[in-house]
Amino acid sequence: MTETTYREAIRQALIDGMEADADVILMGEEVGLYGGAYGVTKGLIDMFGASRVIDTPISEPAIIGAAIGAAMTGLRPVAELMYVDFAGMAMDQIANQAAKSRYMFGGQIGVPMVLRTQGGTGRSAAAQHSQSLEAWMLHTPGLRLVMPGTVNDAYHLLRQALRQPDPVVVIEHKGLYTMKGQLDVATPDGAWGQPVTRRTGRDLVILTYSRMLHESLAAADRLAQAGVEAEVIDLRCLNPLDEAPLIEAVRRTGRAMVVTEAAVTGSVASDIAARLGESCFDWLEEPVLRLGGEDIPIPVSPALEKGSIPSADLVHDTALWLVTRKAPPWAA
Amino acid sequence: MTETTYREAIRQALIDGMEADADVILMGEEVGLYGGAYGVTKGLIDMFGASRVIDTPISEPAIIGAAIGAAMTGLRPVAELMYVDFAGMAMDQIANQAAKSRYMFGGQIGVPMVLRTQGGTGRSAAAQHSQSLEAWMLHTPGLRLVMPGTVNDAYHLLRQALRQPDPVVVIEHKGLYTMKGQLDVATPDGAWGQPVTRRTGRDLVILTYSRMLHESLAAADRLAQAGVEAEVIDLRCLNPLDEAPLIEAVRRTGRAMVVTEAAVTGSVASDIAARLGESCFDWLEEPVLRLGGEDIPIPVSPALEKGSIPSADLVHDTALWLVTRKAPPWAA
Amino acid sequence: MTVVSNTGPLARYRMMRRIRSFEERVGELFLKGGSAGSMLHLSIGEEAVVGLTDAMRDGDSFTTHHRGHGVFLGRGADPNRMMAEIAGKQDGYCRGKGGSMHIADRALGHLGANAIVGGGISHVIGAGLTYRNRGTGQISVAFFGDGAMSQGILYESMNMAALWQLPVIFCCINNQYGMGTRVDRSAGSRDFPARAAAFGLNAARADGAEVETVHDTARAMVSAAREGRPGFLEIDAYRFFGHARMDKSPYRTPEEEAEGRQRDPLARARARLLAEGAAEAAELDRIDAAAGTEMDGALDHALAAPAPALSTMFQDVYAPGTPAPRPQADRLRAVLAEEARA
Amino acid sequence: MTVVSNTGPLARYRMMRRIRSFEERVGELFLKGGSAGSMLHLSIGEEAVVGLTDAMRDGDSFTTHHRGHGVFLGRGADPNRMMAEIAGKQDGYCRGKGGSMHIADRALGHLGANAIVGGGISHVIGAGLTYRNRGTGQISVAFFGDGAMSQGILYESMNMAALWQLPVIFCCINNQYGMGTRVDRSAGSRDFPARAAAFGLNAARADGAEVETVHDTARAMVSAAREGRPGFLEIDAYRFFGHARMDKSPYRTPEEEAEGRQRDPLARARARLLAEGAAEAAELDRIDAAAGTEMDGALDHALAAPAPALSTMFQDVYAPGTPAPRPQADRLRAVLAEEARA
Ligand SMILES: Cc1ncc(C[n+]2csc(CCOP(=O)(O)OP(=O)(O)O)c2C)c(N)n1
Ligand SMILES: Cc1ncc(C[n+]2csc(CCOP(=O)(O)OP(=O)(O)O)c2C)c(N)n1
Ligand SMILES: [Mg+2]
Ligand SMILES: [Mg+2]
Repeated sequence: MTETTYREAIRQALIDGMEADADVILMGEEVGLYGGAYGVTKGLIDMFGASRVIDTPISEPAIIGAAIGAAMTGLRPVAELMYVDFAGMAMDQIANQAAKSRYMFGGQIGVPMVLRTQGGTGRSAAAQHSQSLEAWMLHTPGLRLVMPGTVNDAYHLLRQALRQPDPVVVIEHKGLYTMKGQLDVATPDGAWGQPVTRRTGRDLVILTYSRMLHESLAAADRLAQAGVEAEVIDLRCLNPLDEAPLIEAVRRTGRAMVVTEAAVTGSVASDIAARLGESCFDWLEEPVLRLGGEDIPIPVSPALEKGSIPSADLVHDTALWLVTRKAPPWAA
Repeated sequence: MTETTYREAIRQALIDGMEADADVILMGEEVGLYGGAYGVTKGLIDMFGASRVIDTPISEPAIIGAAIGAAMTGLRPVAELMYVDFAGMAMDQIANQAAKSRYMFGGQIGVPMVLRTQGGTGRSAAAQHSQSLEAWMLHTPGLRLVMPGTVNDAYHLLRQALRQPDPVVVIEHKGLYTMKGQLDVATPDGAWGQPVTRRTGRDLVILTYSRMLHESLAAADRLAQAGVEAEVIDLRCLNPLDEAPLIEAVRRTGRAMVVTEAAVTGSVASDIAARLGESCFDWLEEPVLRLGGEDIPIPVSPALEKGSIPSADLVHDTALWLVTRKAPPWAA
Repeated sequence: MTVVSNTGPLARYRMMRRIRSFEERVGELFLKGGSAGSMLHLSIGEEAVVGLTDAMRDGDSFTTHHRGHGVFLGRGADPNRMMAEIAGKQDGYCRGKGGSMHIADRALGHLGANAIVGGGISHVIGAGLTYRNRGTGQISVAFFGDGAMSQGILYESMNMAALWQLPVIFCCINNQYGMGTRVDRSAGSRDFPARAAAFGLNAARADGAEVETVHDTARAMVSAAREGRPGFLEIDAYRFFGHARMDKSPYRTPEEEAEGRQRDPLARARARLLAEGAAEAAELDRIDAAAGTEMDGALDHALAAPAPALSTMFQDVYAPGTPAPRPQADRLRAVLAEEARA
Repeated sequence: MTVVSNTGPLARYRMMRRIRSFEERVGELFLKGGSAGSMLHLSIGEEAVVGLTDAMRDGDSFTTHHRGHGVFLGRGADPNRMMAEIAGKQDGYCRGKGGSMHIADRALGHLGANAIVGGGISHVIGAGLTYRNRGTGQISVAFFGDGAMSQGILYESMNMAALWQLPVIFCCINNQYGMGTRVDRSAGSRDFPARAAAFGLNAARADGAEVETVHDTARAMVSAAREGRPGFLEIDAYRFFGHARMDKSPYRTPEEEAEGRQRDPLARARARLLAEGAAEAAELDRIDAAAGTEMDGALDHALAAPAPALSTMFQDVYAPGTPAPRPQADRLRAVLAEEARA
């Protein structure tokens, strides 16, 4: 158990993964000499050489496509998409090629690759560098999708992804790289495919993931001061996802909120809310509420950017409202 | 009022739109000489010339990008993406450029273009030519999205799209092109942004769109024989979408099902179900149920393909179950 | 598994004949209503690609476009399993999930046909990285049409190949058309090898009417690729029939078609073998007849083969032993049954 | 609105100086904590692009990459509104929504800077179609970096331009780096004009240290483009500083940087003007000082300008008068309030 950062945890997972398996290679823009746009791969090219840490031209579709071909022929590539926002150029390779090859080819050819990328707001990076596009990935059968929200998960979900036989999209959060936390390389927070309860509570369940986990936990602390005990569940593995723990918790408390940073319409929050609406209907005291980003592109102005996504305050106020029927001032 | 096909209605809308506005141009693969992969644009190059009906190279990203530039400088392009499955190559131009330009540029530069495409199953076209990807578009603020399910809508939604100041994605259904129906060029089925009730009923509401409208209507007919009256609402305009009529209907009947052809996880059906779960909670007798495609790539075998998406039978059985609690044989 | 390679002119003739016979049977399969869908793209007229497939080696890999039956046969495909797949049957190469446009065979190095124009091109870059990193001496070849010359990913891939000196070849089978668009209506400049050369590739064009010419060029290019000098080969051919089974090619003249069909690699090879005394007419006739019989068998096999069971649709989305997609019926049952209990 | 164009060497010098002064102030803005984020890409060292912007005309349009301040100023931008936008302020060009990487001005023909490498290139194809169809005689120019030479959409766009003979120009500002990657580590072949020529474009390279050389080449290319002969111009320059404000360029040597900075288009232009007797030192000093004063003003303006009101975030997602996004607070209110009533 050591204290480290989310960034360092990912870097350590890459190092350990590459040491454990000589077939693991990294490829992407600036992963080598530059050390990654957010410094995650710093020094790895010196440790593993340029044939395993491959700086690529700025060619997102071909980077993913090359990773697919490498995976098909025996390597275990970790392709990096510098920003998830660039997925738009590469969704054909992600969704039509990586995700579907095993199926289309009747199980003959798997694509055991990891696509590392990062998303989210918080750096005034504007509309094309701040998105949360996990919903596109969740809607693509054949992909796996994980989004670490803690330092320990940043390490373990990546290590686990590196052992999966199918393509795994790992979406990190640019706002978490400098976050500190405990890393226990021997013990994952949970098994692959399992949500993790980060805080227990009897009054409502907040289901969330990635950076919103921390806004939700902060909100839960404040809620506790008001006598409301929120359970906070970190979805972390969006696919595969064992729904049973979610269903149990929501049935137990009768109240649930799903919190995401993505534009709320068509989001992962909508999907989780729909599932819970189906499976917990008779147990619900209140509607399953979605809290997400506004349905707008992300503006560059720091104030507008911040105002467009959920904060601990918003989570707190809404949860309090849901549980106590006390409307917050902004609801007037 | 004339009887015609869905294909002809779209073709007529293009002709009328091009005659009404000299700035309207068509561009895409095979829209000219070939007349469109599904024959929709047959003869238009002869009527309007090669400078208004532009056959392009097979360059999806640049086709959309060119349409964006044309729209920014005063034309009103209708760009065709031959299959919505190819969106993966062009999502950057669709989601990062067309959808966000007005916003990023502070309202200065709009992108009044139409993106015509088609999706769906039914032709054994396999995993890369049969998808329903509207969820990606719905999750993209800045886009408009319509999916005509009737002949009259095929005409009018396209004409209306051609008058919108913002990018509109029109997703047709490959299985509907030969469908016959009534076209009234003077009277749309509904206003832009409005859902249309295709059948009224007191027992439950089936919310759907595109080809699933017809499976749902067929199911409703059979349900009526069993004494169950289903209301069928055609969502048609997924964005903008006036939710008030949906909410009214679901509150009135207390039961609702959302039917889509897309892989159900992360689908538009999830989003609609989540919204109804929020806004109709106290009125619901039963959970809002989602019926969609299986969470798999589309297989080429006709039997498997058919079995992977909802049929009138499945809609019927599930609705009957929801209303009467009579489980169908396959639920045993 | 051993693949036929470097077999000589007569064997190449035989392979080309087998391809043509196979494609003719695919047409029959469609007419009999036995194909899975109508997206069947025949490679008749493009058989000289055998000049390249025959220059490859056991262990080399490749990807193809949607018109890839000929390439795959050239690399040793089993016509029975191919035809069964095209019919969407359980014992097809892909268990009836892929069909004509998504056929593959890991054992033969076929990393997959692709229904996305240009979709499989970049995969050979990855294969090339594997071979380079492991020093195996294998190469990987991307086969695609002239239409893919308009796809950006081709240029991204060629640049990577040249930059990293990968053992790969890009093979453009130029049949002069992308659907209804003749190449002069899609290409700003028609000198495709010049484009590849500008990225640093070893680039050439070969006459697709002459399989031996293709083979000579291909052999040299394959050797260079094995040493890390990636190549680009354009095979100049003609698409004898429509784009897919429904297309009657109204966008081109009968005269053009007649002229194009003069450039028939099979007829030319036959004439050459006879002229050079390398074979006698009777022998070639026997080869032709045997190919016909073989492919009749493939057709019969495909028609008789069983369809996949409905439950197989959930297999192979993910690897065995990992969580599979939950069938919708299970979900509905859980919701409605549990709900009833509450 | 009238834009400065074809102004002569002295005016080009002045413009280059204004660009440099502007960029220096952008750096100060960042250090003062006044910029919206740290994604600020300075075009210092690339000022000779003025050789092309100055060859364009009123009404011509263009798109730029993320390092586009200089290009925009070259086409007549108002430094106050630019700097305010970079600061994320309400009276910036884009009301504080776009920032440095998404600046635009319809009136000046700036169709938009882009934070996606290669993202804006294809837009000039559409502009070219508009001008061609209307016969307006306008041209449209895409400005981008050497990094975009690896983006497939560039080749798709160049092919369309050549095929349709559009009045467009592709301008690659080669500053030798894409982030930390020197061009020899990203390009299989470094002869970029050869790539463009292979698609049928009128292609050239110009020395980015010499604005007048750039201008001469650009003038001819612009004239040709106006007649429907599209062009590709590489401006060979050097990125004086890091990629963005945080980058200290540890991946290159101080020696290389010192050498690169010798290729300073401003210093060269100054020396040339003096040597040719076209200007006196005092005059140039006055120009320099005036530019500094002007850009100090822009900096002050940006710092003092008001931030946008929170509610403006919902504006301009869609056109005025059409349904706007529903604020989340409205939805929550409707759900929780109505729910309470039921
Ligand atoms: C990305 C993409 N765009 C368009 C299509 C539709 N399409 C299928 S084949 C084809 C023509 C391809 O021409 P070419 O590459 O020359 O191959 P050929 O059919 O001539 O063998 C087109 C446009 C597609 N399948 N994928
Ligand atoms: C599609 C895409 N890929 C990657 C990036 C990240 N990125 C931003 S600038 C840059 C380097 C661009 O280099 P170049 O085109 O030469 O422009 P320069 O910064 O040198 O002006 C990269 C990789 C991006 N913004 N967009
Ligand atoms: Mg072709
Ligand atoms: Mg550069």
